[in-house]
Amino acid sequence: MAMSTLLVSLVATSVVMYFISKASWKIGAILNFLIGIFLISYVFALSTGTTSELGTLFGQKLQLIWTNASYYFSLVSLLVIVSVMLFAIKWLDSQKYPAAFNMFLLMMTAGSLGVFMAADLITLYIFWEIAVLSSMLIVPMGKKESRKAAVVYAVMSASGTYMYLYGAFLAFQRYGTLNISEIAKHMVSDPSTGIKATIFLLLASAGIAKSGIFPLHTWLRIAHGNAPDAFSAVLSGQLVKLGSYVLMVSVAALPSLKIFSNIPFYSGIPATNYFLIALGATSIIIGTLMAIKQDDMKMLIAFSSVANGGYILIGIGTMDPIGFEGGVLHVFNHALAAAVIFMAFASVVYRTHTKKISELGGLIHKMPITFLAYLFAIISLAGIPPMSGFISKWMIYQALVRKGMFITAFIAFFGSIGSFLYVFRPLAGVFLGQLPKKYKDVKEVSPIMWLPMVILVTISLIIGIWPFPILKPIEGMRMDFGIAPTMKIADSSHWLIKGFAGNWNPVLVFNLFLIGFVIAYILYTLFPRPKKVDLLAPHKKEGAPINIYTGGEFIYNPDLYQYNTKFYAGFERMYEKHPSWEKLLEMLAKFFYDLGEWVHGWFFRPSPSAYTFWVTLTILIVFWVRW
Amino acid sequence: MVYGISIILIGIGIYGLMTQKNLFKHIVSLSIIDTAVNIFIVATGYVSNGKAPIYTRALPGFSPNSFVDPLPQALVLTAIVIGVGTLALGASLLVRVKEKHSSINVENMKGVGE
Amino acid sequence: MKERTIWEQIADSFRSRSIWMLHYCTGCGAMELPPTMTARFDMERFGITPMATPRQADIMLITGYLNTKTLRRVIYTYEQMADPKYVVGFGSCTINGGIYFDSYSTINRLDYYIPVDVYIAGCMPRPEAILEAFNYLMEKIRKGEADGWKRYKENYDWYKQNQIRSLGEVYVHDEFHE
Amino acid sequence: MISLLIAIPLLLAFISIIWRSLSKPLFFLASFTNIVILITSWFPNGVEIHAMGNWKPPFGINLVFDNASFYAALVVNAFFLLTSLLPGLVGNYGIPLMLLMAAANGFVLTGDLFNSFVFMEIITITAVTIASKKENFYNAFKYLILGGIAGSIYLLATIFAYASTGSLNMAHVSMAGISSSSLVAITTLYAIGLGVEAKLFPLNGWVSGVYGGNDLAPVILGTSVSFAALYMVGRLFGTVFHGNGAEVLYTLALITIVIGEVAALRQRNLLKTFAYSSVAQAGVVVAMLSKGTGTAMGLAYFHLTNDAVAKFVIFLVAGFLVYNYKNLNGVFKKHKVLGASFSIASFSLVGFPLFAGFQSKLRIIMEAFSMKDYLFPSVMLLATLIEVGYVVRWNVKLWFEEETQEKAETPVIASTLALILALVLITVFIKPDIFLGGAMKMGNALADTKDYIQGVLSVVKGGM
Amino acid sequence: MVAAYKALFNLVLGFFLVLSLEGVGRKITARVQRRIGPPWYQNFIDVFKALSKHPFSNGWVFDFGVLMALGGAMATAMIVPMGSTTWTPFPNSDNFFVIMYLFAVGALGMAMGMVGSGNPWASIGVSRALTQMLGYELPYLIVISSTIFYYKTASIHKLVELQKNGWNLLVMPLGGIIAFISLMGMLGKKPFDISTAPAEIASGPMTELSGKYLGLLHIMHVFAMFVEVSLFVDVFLGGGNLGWYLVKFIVVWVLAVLISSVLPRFRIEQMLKFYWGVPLGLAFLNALFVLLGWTL
Repeated sequence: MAMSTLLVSLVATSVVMYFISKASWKIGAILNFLIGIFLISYVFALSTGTTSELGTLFGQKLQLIWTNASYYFSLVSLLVIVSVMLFAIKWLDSQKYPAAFNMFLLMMTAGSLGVFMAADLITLYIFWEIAVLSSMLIVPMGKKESRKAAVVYAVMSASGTYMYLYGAFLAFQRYGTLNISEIAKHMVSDPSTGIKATIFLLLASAGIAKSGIFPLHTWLRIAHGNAPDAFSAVLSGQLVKLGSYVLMVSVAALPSLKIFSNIPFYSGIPATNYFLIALGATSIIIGTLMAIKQDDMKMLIAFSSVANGGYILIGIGTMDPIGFEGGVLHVFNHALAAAVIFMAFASVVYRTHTKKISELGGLIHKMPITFLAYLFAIISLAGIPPMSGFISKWMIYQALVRKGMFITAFIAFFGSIGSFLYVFRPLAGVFLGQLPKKYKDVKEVSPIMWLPMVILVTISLIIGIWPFPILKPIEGMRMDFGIAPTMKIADSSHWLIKGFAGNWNPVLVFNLFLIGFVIAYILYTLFPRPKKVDLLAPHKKEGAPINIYTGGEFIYNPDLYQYNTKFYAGFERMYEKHPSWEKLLEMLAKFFYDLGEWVHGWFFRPSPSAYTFWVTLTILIVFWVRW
Repeated sequence: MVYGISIILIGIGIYGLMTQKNLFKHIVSLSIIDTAVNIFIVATGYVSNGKAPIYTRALPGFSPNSFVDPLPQALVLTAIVIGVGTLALGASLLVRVKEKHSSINVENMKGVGE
Repeated sequence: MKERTIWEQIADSFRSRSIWMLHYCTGCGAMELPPTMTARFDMERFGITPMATPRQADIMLITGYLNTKTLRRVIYTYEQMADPKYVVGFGSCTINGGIYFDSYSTINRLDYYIPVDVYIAGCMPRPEAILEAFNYLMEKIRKGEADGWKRYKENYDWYKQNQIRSLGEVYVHDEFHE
Repeated sequence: MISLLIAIPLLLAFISIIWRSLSKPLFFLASFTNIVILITSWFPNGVEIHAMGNWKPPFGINLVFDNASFYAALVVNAFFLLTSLLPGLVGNYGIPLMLLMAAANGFVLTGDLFNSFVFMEIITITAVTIASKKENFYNAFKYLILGGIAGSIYLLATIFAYASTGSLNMAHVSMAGISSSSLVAITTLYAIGLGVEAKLFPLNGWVSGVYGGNDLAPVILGTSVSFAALYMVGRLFGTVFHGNGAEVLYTLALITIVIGEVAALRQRNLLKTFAYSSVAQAGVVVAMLSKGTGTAMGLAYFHLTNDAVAKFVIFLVAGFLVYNYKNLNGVFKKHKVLGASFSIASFSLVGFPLFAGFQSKLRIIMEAFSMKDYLFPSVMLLATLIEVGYVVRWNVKLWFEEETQEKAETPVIASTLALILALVLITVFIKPDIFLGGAMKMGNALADTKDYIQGVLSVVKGGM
Repeated sequence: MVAAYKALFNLVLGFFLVLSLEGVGRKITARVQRRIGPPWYQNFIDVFKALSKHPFSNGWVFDFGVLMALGGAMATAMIVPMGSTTWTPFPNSDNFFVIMYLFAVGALGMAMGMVGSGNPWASIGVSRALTQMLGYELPYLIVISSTIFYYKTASIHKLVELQKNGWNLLVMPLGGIIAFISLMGMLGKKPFDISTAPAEIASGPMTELSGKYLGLLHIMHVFAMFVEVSLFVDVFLGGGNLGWYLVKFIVVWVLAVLISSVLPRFRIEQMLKFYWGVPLGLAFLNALFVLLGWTL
């Protein structure tokens, strides 16, 4: 099947899916999942370089092309989406609009795939909007706050999109083509730096808005935090990656190093790229600091997405071979980790109906599989071996240190250590600690819901130990973009990943960890067997105190003995009076409202006299100006 | 001179529209503007020492150049008719406005929000 | 007394050289501990160190008199300690109730309720006496004679009976009634 | 034949004064006949003149039937036909609607400046009558005052044109050289005079009151009459005055776009929100018209067609909702078809892909860029951004908020109609030529002054 | 196979070295405080005694956390080079960042297991420990980054080799001092023992640990300290044979103990402010010097 046929029929199928789901949403969800599986196999079967044509739009051919980048990004997206589709088969029974959810999810899939396949800017834009539109219609299916979230999401996304559109047409007007590779060629030979930089930044701004980079990051908190729970996984794991893709297109597919070679800023990185890197770094700081203080677990991970978007941008922005690969690989890592985390949260919310960390606790006793999935996901998110998250962070650090970008490196380190803090907060507050009394009858979610999490986590683990399959398309992508085409970073024959400064062997490291674990286990079994302390004693028997250290006090209500409010109080206190960018943007929105009020007050007064006045005034002004 | 009068009349009409609180006076002002425009139109057709634009052998010294322009008068007729129609509609609307909002003074009208 | 295995003997000798204590300081006896710990007498040279929680501790110091309210906590804490565990009773209060022996709520004999391995007489015992007691305890542990924790297990019902007799049942279980 | 477009509605209107109960079917008959007439003379591809009373141009009143007026008449009558299919909406207003249809057709077809003034005044009067539905008298009155002033200014401009050229025939005026100072006066006055009907800032104060006041006015005024008025803008400034005065239009249009969107953002009333949105769209169209080239004008009318279709659906649905529910939260859960059509139409308005608005908006931006105009696209995109805000807000509110009320009866015809038009919008996205072909012909016809002059002044055909 | 023996040697040496040094440290502290102090082998006794007790387990995550902590720490200890290429078990994987992050596995395991005990004191302790990490790691990583930038390698054994002509401490003394201050935080020595503060939060993460859990975690702590000090020695104090390495190790250790024995404890935000003040600034200054080539 040609790519164009696929995309068009996907969009059409999604509408059909609505009616199928209307009859029975379960069948719809299963069909969705099967379509997802088919898409994955389709993606595997396509060979790079395949082109396809979608049609003609105002004289421009809408072209699709299958590249390494398309393969990689589509695969990552589909992994996330298909998992969520599987997850949704059960999860949807807690939702109000399952039919619409199925429809828009499938339409969004089509849109995302189209974005990755697009060979020209306008095709990209069309599918981009399809993805945004359909996702925007899923967001308000959540709780009350999600309505506002949808609006914020739409506006923020649109602000980036329209800047992109402006940039695309500016490029078209100047170079007479919309094809990305053609534009790249023209831009390299274009002498005007100002125009090039404008086009570059305008194109990138869509990515900035979508992947939640600093000035346009605020929608993530509200949208990811309030969207239907399982869809947050798609939002954070997949849709945000559309932004990363556009950033990659504007930074790498248009070879920024060559285009802006006349404005080097620092260590061979052009000022334009450095500007993006600075934005990415700011996002890391904001994302990390804000994530640390969130009490709403979904918002917490939403802010972490802001921070991780920053990593991706920094990695890609350096245009260093290792940094670029790291940035691109981070897309995969963050996608999987965020998807699993959000699905785990969705499971928690599914059972407990709250997403406040301070109202939860001790769910490990009830939902151990969800807990384990979450645990491995955060290990990946925090960038700790043996999960795959470490590899990309390692690569990004290599690039930063190699380029001597110490301040950026500092921020990256800050974000990385900060990520330990914020991922630990839900771990401690939701899954560990004391189980509140009202959740004593909570059960583990059904296998349909935990299976996708387990699968994704396993993939992440396997890639963390044997990253070469995923590094292959990334290296291909790097070759396509001509970033150090001779350099080889992944050396699968020696099981090595080669950095500029030292290599490492993920298999060995995993084995060492395994050996360490085995030794520890042997030691563990050598010594006396422990006596079990039943942490659930107060739940099981009325009047049984909890049997842990309480300073000699008898505590019967475990809710009281749970530390999850203001987890990092000592640290949070240090920046509680921080300035808020979100408030600033809200002020901007308010400004437009007030402007409307003002306009209304001045020009649309409810009296004919005022109209007459304005008519007269206009006549006079126009005559005065024209004479 | 006549142009001046019509322009002054237009000004008066606009002044009336801008300053009057009573909606009926708005209609009056509008009709003043109408009239002013009509005067203006008629005035454009004026040719000094012109003759009635009628072909006839009875008059001596007949020359098309000395005709006044007949067309503006025809236009004015139409314009007047339309103006009257407008006024009638406005007046009838005002009756209903008075019924609904209990006044035709802009400041005293009830239920006129946004 | 059962014969100890070689491993138990080794373990006991380690236990005797590394005593981590939890002090349950209800009375004036705690006053005497700081000089015992600091430069003048330096308890640490015997491997004796204070610990923060019952889970980590080996010995429990009951430094002063107990009443019905505090005894419940002592028992609760004692049961949270890991075996092998030892109890040291400080001063006459733990032995016979001390000067408050005739109060309605004073516990007169501690070892009705939990097994005490070493009593230190005096009101209050001086640091020298404390060190002497610790030495004695170490000796006992090394020989495997400090078996209070075993006795507590073996005679659990008896201890429980005593405890309930003195303390009574608690009827309302919540944080405000204990 | 073409004169019948004006004559039939007029005739049927007078007939229905006698048989009032017949007004609805007669209205349908009138609009249907008009459409049939138009279809039989599909795209003349030239200029046909229908001289009234057989006065040959430049004398007398004549109707000009070329690609531009055909397309405009087609759109105008199509919306009348659609409206006539909704008897509930038409109510007692069959007669004014027929008169309005006659006037709008005349306005579109006439080749005479003064005649166009007459038709415009009739449009104003009938539109005011329609606007006064649902006791919306005060707003109708305001509209009347503003329309009256606009009419006077329009008349003044016409007289100036006559005074400086000695002719009222558009082709003749266009051909005759006018001194530049007169031209400034004429074009300025025309810009202001048309500005009221074309909803240009600051002459659009009436829009929210009239569109927001009842369910019929926005449906017909926001589509047909807007189109007619904006057609005249293109005719006058594109054909007759050769783009003179375009900068006034351009400036006013840009301000209109921003002001309209900002005012719409602030609105809490569904009808008024989209009233202001239609103000902004008119701004976009006028800005494009002021470019003066055939392509630009064609795209403007393409956009206007899309906008009109979308607005028809939106106002239809909105009118139904506003007058049947006190609280609009989540009403679409009860009216899924209406909701879907509304959403599609509003997304088309924004210019999301999959819908018609995308085609026109992107083309307009592209055309503006190719003319090296960087300001208009940015203003337009900013406006679209604001538009996204309120369109999404309304959609979310209407679809997803918690609903509370009893369900009102679903209007079957309206739903069907709305759905069909929504599907048309999707079809136009896939095959833009449905609207684009005609619009481009129209734009080219408007831009081609020479052809127009030649056609009018040499060819005479028909007559009553 | 040789690598495996070397790794094993790393573990054995690390265990005995650090455990005895801990005892020595206690002795030194006691002497500073004019006490006699325990014997140098006291910590061996403590560890084995703890292992011999009959512990309590607070659920499987508690056990799992402890094992993960110990496993992670041992894995890291197996990679760390000891002062020369000869004593580098895995020359291809001794990348600094790998060690740093592998190390975090242990920390995460500990944190998870301890919070899994269900005790809020443990949670507070972990929260403090993580916050503290944010403090000391940043200056440290900046200094290490500038070192890597200067020597163009992140491989520890190569760094050691490159220091043949002069210790890195002498090349960038500022960096060395900052790294040492950070090392104090890493070791959890006073004034940076905020996370375990026994008098405030009942020894923090270790609140619920009993018997062998305490012992295993102590061993984990031993390996952690071994890694931390080794890294400092390797990166700043140059190479040499094993003997020299041990001498340097002991010197660094004793210095840290001496400093910590005379200082009181910081509060958590004081500690953050401290690290983000002068040390971080100086670390950046050091980085600037390296960039400008102003090294000794």
